[in-house]
Amino acid sequence: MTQPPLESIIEGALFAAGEPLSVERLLALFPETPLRRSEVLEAIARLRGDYAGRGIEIAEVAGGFRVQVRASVAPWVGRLWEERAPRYSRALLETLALIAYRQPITRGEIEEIRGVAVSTNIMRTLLDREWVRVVGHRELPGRPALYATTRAFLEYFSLGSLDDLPPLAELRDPDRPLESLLTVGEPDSQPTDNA
Amino acid sequence: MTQPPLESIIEGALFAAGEPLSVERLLALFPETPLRRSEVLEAIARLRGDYAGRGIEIAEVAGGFRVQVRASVAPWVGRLWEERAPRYSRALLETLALIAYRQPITRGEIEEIRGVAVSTNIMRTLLDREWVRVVGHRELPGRPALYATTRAFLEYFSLGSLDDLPPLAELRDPDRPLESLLTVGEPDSQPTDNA
Amino acid sequence: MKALDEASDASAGGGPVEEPSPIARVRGAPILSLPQDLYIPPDALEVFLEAFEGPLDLLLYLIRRQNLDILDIPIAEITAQYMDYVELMTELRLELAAEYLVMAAMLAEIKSRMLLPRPAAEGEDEEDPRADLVRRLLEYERFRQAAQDLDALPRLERDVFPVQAELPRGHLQRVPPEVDLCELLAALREVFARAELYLSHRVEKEPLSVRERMSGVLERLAGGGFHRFSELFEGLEGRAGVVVTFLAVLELTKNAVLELVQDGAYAPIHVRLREQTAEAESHDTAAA
Repeated sequence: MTQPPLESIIEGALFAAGEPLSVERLLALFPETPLRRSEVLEAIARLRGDYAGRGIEIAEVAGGFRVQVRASVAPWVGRLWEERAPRYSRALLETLALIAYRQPITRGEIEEIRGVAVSTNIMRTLLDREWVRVVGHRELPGRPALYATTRAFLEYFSLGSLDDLPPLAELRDPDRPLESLLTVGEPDSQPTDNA
Repeated sequence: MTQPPLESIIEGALFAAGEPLSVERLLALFPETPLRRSEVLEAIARLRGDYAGRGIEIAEVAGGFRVQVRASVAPWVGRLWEERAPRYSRALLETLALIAYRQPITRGEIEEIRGVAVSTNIMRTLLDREWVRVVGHRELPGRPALYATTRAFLEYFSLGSLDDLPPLAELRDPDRPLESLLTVGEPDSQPTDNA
Repeated sequence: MKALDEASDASAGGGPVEEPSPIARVRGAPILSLPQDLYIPPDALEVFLEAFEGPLDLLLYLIRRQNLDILDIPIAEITAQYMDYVELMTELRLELAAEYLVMAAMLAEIKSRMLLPRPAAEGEDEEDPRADLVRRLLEYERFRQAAQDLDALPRLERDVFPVQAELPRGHLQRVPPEVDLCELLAALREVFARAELYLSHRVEKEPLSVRERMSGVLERLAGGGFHRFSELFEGLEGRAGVVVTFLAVLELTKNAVLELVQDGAYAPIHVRLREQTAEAESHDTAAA
């Protein structure tokens, strides 16, 4: 069997995979004729060029490559499905945000920051969707579970890695400790350092 | 929002649908600007031309149009799933072991010893793998099948015969490491007593 | 009105056309924003109050609504407003999380400490009684924002649709998993550990060769019909082999799998599978 062009095979694999494919998994498709990473990356770059101006594009997500519908046509394509995408409650999103930004974190720590109990239902939904998993236990009484986000979380929210999360808002003035801001009632009395 | 080219939207829809799309379903994506069937069919024909000689193709099937991996690249793409052979479940291994040691045995008898139901899936996997076969039926209500191991089973596990399996009494001794029970199959390593 | 919008569910649906999601509906009419004062139509109020994600969320709402400086909260005023809401929630019999009452107690405590005169000498070191609360509010606010940002990310099912393509049949070569003999034995050991008593009486001494032969005998008889008993024995196997076969046949007969038939004294013994012939034949042809 003569081997079709590298690009065609990679295109077929990206279409059929059903999940983002890493360069490693693509390399594994060619056990007889070992390729270099750069050859795979170049083939993907050529495919990207081919798709320019078309209805699809190649996105880099969760440590791999995924072919997806281009955002400009997505609103029309979304009409294919009758039921709307699930909406998630603020409680769930806040819990998920805390796990994403503060992982690994216990449920107790989440509750402390949110100032309210986290329902078991929320944790179950997050675990069921496989956005979150238990990665260990804190050595405290009761050995509470430590939660962290998963690859499926990155995939779902189209993130390349956790570094791609939107930056967390900074505290008002990170250079000055809160205590100094709170010297009672005299916010204007700060020494100004104009010469 | 300005509407992208018809072809791009149809491309995105066909590629994302995950099932064959009829012309009617494609027409339903454009409620504001009603199209003629022929316009949709022409767009699909142009897309087919665009993908000639690539890794995927648009096939016409009973329910409409569907995207599939081109046969010429399928052998490579199929390897995506090769490496990810899952491990057999504990339930399957227990079932297989009981068939080996207690053959011929019915599914009901296996369930009785294991104390849990044996799924049809497990029996099918063992039969598919040709490690197990039906050798008869017990004359009981329902005529349950009697299962036994096959020659392929012996070959896979490098056993000359079932007698090469460690006797149950030894197996049941939890202090004996399993490896030590498997010295069979190397009859040449016996100390010879010629001077 | 920014704070009010934040207090409503932050998630915005996708799709080409999307109206701002109403906070509540009163007799079918959507309420998109809330009145400034405390008077809210009763139906909507319940929805509004339920939308708070706990005491910190409610406090942030009160502070933002009045454009107060979070770093210099007028604690007496905020405490009074907070208590108004908590009482409302109680009156409406909303499920009031214990955290709301804990916060009420904390606010009251801060208020009382603020009223105490500060000893002049220690003034420098004394921490503002509100400091801890402010820290918590600021920290919570960051993650409340982060949750909104997360919700705005392009999301599978809603904004992002990956492609899917079928693989033509016959190319899915699933390599079956490897099994080590030790794994098999370990599994069996597990069964025994569970069924200890049951097995110790029944399985102990049975040689596996008999079990194997039982399978072999069944295989030979699988075609149906009668077979000569003597044909089951192969002279080449020697005495041990004959004994094994004999035991296998006895065991199968005892289990009512085999039937032994002899027409008269000293006549040849015949063996067959115990199943109604007709049924057996149909079964065999089906299997063939």
